[in-house]
Amino acid sequence: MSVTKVAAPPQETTRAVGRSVLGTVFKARESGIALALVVLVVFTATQNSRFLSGQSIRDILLGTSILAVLAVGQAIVVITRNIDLSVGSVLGLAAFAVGSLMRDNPGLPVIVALLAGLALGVVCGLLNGALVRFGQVPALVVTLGTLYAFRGVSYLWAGGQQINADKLPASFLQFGTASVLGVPWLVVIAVVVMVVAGVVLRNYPVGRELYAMGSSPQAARLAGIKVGRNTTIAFAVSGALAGLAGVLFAARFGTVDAAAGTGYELNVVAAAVVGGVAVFGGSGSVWGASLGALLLTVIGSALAVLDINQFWQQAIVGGLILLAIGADRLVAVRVAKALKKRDSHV
Amino acid sequence: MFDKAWHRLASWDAAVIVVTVLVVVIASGAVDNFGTGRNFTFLMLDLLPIALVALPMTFIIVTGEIDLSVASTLGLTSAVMGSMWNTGMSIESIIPLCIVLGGVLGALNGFFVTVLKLPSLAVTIGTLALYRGLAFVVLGDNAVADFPRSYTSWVTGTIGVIPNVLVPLLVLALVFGVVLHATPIGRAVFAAGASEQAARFAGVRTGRLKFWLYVVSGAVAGLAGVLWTLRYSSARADNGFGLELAVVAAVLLGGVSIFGGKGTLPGVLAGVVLLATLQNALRLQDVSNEALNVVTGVLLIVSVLLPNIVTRSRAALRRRRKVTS
Amino acid sequence: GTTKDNSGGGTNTGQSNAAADPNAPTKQGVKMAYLPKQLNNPYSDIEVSGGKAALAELKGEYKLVGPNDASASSQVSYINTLIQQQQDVIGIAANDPNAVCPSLNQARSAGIKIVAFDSDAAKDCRDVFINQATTQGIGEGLVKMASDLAGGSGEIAILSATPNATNQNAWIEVAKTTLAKPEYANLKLVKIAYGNDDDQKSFQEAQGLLQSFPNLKVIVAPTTVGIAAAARYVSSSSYKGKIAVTGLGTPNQMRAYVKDGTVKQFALWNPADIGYLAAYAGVALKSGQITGAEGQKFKAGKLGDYTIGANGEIVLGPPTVFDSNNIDKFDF
Amino acid sequence: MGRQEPGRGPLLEVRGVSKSFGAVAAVAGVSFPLYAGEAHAVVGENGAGKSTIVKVLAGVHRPDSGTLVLAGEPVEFGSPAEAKAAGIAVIYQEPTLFPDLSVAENIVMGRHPRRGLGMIDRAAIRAEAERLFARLGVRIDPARPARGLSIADQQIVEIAKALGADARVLVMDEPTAALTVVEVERLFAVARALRDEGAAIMFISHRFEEVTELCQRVTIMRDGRHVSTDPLTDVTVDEMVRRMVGRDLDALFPKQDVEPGAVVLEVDGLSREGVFRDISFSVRAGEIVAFAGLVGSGRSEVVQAVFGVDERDAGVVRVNGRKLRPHSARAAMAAGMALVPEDRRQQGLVMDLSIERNVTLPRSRALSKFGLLVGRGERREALDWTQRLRTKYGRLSDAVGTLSGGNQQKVVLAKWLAMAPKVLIVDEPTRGIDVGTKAEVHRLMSALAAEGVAVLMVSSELPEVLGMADRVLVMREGRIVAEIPRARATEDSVMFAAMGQGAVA
Ligand SMILES: Nc1ncnc2c1ncn2[C@@H]1O[C@H](COP(=O)(O)OP(=O)(O)OP(=O)(O)O)[C@@H](O)[C@H]1O
Ligand SMILES: Nc1ncnc2c1ncn2[C@@H]1O[C@H](COP(=O)(O)OP(=O)(O)OP(=O)(O)O)[C@@H](O)[C@H]1O
Ligand SMILES: [Mg+2]
Ligand SMILES: [Mg+2]
Repeated sequence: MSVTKVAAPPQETTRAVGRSVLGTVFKARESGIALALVVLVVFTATQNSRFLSGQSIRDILLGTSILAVLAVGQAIVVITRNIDLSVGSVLGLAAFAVGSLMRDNPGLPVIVALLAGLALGVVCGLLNGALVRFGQVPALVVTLGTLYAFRGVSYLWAGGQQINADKLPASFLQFGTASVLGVPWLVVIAVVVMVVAGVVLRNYPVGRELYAMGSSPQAARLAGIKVGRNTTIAFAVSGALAGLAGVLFAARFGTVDAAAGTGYELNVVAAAVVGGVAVFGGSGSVWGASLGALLLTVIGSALAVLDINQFWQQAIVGGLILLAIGADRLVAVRVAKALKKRDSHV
Repeated sequence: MFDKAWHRLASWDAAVIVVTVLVVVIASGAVDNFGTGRNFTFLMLDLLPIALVALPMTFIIVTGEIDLSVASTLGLTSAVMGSMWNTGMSIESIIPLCIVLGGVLGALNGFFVTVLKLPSLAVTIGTLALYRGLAFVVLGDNAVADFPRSYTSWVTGTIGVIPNVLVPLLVLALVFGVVLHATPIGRAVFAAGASEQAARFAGVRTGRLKFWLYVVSGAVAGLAGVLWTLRYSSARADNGFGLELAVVAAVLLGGVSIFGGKGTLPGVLAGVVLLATLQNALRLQDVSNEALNVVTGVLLIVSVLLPNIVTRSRAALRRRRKVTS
Repeated sequence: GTTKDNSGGGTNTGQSNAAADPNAPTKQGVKMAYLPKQLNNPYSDIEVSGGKAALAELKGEYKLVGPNDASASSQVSYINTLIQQQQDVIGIAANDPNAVCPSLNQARSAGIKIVAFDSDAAKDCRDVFINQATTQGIGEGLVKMASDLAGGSGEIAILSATPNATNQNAWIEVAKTTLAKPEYANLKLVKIAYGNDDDQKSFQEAQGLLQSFPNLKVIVAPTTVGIAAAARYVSSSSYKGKIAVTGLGTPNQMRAYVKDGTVKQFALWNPADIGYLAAYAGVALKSGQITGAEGQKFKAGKLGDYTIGANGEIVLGPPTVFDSNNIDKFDF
Repeated sequence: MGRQEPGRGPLLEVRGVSKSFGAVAAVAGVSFPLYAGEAHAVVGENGAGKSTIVKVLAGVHRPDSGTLVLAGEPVEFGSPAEAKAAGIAVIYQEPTLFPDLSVAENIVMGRHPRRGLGMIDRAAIRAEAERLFARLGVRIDPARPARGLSIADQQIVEIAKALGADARVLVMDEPTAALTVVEVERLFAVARALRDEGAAIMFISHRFEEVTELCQRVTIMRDGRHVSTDPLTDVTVDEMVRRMVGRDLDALFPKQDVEPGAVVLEVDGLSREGVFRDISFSVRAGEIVAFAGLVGSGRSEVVQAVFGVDERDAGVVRVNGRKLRPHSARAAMAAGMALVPEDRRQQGLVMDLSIERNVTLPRSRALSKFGLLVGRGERREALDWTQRLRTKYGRLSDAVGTLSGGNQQKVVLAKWLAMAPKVLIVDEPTRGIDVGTKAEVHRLMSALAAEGVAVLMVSSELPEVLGMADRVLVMREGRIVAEIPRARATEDSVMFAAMGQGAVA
């Protein structure tokens, strides 16, 4: 008894010191990306001042907004220790569906387009969720399958059609570029999505449950969390956001065919991973994922502005993903070591 | 009754083999021009790269990991092959160098996965982008086309209706099959996939095993890159784009569990043949590419869903029987 | 060992030497399949629609197949399928002139005639090539339009299709040599960007060009996808009115931008005529009226008579330049 | 079966509950009552079915038959959420924390305090965690993540979690296994307070001092069956042990006397930061040496480092005088060492593989001809060893996961005995296996020692240690604190060393 009693006081002090160190390490993840972003922007701007012109910033933000909406959805799914590879195909399907809806009904208000995209996305997401939940099929397999299937459906539907800008109502196209108070609509929507998702994940029980599920599925079940229901919700949200992104895509680019969004899934997963969302669930944030999306977009723009051979772009993105997950791992190992040392009773 | 359910599960690959044979037989009867020697040649040539890359992929997925970078490795070796050819190197030295290059690219994956212990899905998504990007860096705008006739015609050539390249494929398939199912390495692969910890406690060096699997996967993808380049006599940075999904789909269709520990090589080969045959036959029936996509996706999901449903309904049945008895 | 220098990369020709009989009767029921670079591309849709119309006139059987991605390897699979289906003629717009070659030669040895259109396959593996215009003509035309729009001096950039695109690369080559001439000494080509014939990518590339080159005056996009995307970007950005967009585009796609002033002039041949001409050439080949040798003549319905040029090339004719005055007269 | 308690009915009653897993009847027709304001101990050997009862109460398992009666009403829990809602809080035997979430959040997961707009009240969460820790007298930063907590701290968080739920019924499955005496005292103080406020407490422990200190009533289980339920004042500890085990202890441990031979295994100065330090000992041929100590004292880590599946920071392991390469299980196996690990489901067996493959896995290299594993060599070997150990199974090609726990343990033993080891390390060799098998395993170990094998045994069961070992090494907090020869090894002397000075008072 005496042994433990004597040992107690120093233990307490070390714990108190550990807290502040830990706090900074935990925030470091997202701030690391932010730092990389700032460095990149500053460097590029010194090479070419036009990089920071109003038009350029607008273009980057517009480009980011679509990817960020998708990345937010992906982050939600990945946090629960799942993955959604079908987002690119859902985006394509929704973009075409909404495009043809608007073409055939030029009078429809934009909000209808947004709702239609969301609804279609929810349906696709629910299908994924149901297969994962009731079929007990791993998310990777399900969404790889629906990646093919949804894309196939949009090809079957669209055939060789392309919906061109001149067929779409002007109000819809304007929505793709117009601004409120100087901020483009697309950016407003992306920010709203990000804030809502971020607040729900951080401040609402259901959000915390998603983290818990990803952190330890068995423990989640024992804690009385409705794992099946929450999984379905996560996929439905990811689907809905992919659908929404489809509408934004159609409005922004004005030209839609069945191939819209092909290969997007890898960019989206990359944005989430680079943004510090752990592939095995349980940690990461939608802010991080959005930052990842912004970083990827800025890299694209910066490489163009710096007049770097565009072929390097993909290679650099790949290298960056490896760097990000590698650094993440090193931080995790450090933290684990620090914690272990602090708590060892030996 | 336990063992029956178990056997049903384990023989999913047997079911795929049966289905494949059925599809081939039905297609030969019902689809015009399917059952000809030349079509067989085309079919084999088309499935060659997928089958080749699927061999090591089977090992990797059985150990519970994944390699999504194979198609990009193929593209990068193809691009490097083109640029080396342009510098005037001899094809005899280019080919082995390309295979070694593939191995090195695989080793990088292996390093990240086994030494840094990063999730293989994330790592190989990263190298998927990296290697494809490097392929464009290497070859850029160019397509190198003037490979020696003797080599390109060997790759597209046949012995009777059997394509020449089927010979190395069959040899490799035999080697991979024997290693997986009848050697200590194969035993270790299954053990590592079903329970990494238990495998380590039984003396299996799981890290080393996985590392070398990635090396082999890269090297085979490199070989596939060489054959691809020679078949189309065209070295391009975008060669084999998107092939990784087809390979993973075929492996999963062949009964390999994405969670590791389960699967057979004959099943995987049947999966490859099934997918390729369906595509070939449906295309001859003028079914559009888009419909093929839907078929592939649905097939993939069903292939994993079905055994799940079977085992679960059997378990439910058993429970009911127990309650009534 | 076998190296580039001793491999004799260029290969012997498979050109058929059978004599042509210009008076042979035109065969009916010729089965011709179109294999464009990629399905679901509006430009190739217009092309093949011309082929469909021509085959209806000729009482042939029309068929359209193709991949969703513009890759050579998927085209090869389709060629193989067409061989199996025993088509009479294949009309192909090759994604890679060499990669499709072995398969095309297999098709030819199975008695199938090959008509390359739009984008040529290697000379020794097709019978004829329908060229939309002479490469020289297009390359020079592009430079002339750019020069007009730039007022004779300043920076211009090219937004092309894929880096491997045969046509575009040939035109760009000509454009570069043209620019080297003294009358264009003040025009400076600052960058060649590639939009991969993907709408979105082209859109972003246009965006990148304007950011990187503040003094840019003209974007020249020798591809219908590229010009539409560039025009759309410029028309919705603050660069509208400052930057001119020109190149090759379809009137329907470009009408809005001509009307709103973003685009002053651009050029194109009628894509439907390419497919139309390809069908007539294919049926003439199958009927034995031509074999693809230089100097042979055949009739091409509403387009009149054509003569085969060097290397089996058949040139459609000079492109039309569209501007706000004439654009409403065209609908394709 | 329990004595009628006049005047008041039980708060929660377990009535005739049975639960089987495949062929294993984990719990068969068990009934006992839990009264409000009373702490109720459930004791029994490993695998007696205690945790299974806990999981039935928690809504994790649905009983095959029998019912739960809560405050006079029969209830059925379809999920842990329902049990929780009914006011049952559970501390599971294995900690079930969310490693990525903060400690505070782990405590409130599933019942977050809210503020405006339904948002989580973070300040309240933190305050609650601090309040609970203060009550338990521990200092853990509520904001730190649960990842990296020591087993003891994890257990404390589990306790805080259960206390915070304000439950009517508090079920604790070996909550004290990893705790030091001080923390146990605090826990008991809190538990008593809850009990006096009218909660019903179910307490599981292998330490009888704790049972007598906290509880008023005890239920004894054996092999999944209910043996008795009595007020603690009516039974002595000896009587409890007799009922638990069901037969004479001595007959269970037929240790043959062997004259020890030369030193086979020699461990010198083995250390691993934060886990164990300066471990030195040796084992002779024919000798059985036991590691005793409290759960979490580092015994398993030591033997895993000796075998080379875990890394070590310092120290040397010699077999027959030859040094072993560190962190290489393969080198250890080549030198003739075998390890039967403590966790057979995770470490001992590859559950999805067949019995045959499991048995021959460590020897697949030796069994191959020209590198190939063809013919009947594997099967013959598997058949031979499973039969020698009297393993019950359908076919050798069945997945090992379908076997009962005891038979699984036999497969693990078969797997390692097949390689004819010179040094056999067994970690908790009889955990979770039935009484009959236990005796067989002991007989086997004894016989191997008699053949000249050096046996090193880790066990948390004192009777097993006392019955089998020639020498007992006691570990506490990562160090060897005592070496006790068979002649002087008693329950008291071993526990005294394991708990440290003054602990056994
Ligand atoms: N999920 C399961 N599947 C199969 N068998 C199980 C499962 N859970 C428990 N068992 C078996 O049921 C029996 C009772 O296990 P239980 O965990 O209830 O024992 P216990 O009394 O808690 O033992 P201990 O004192 O070691 O904690 C054991 O034989 C065990 O192997
Ligand atoms: N997952 C873990 N994370 C952190 N520390 C751990 C973990 N597992 C074990 N430890 C620590 O390692 C030490 C030794 O644990 P170990 O399981 O080896 O003990 P043991 O004496 O073998 O007990 P048992 O009877 O449970 O096997 C303990 O101090 C424990 O806190
Ligand atoms: Mg228990
Ligand atoms: Mg232990």
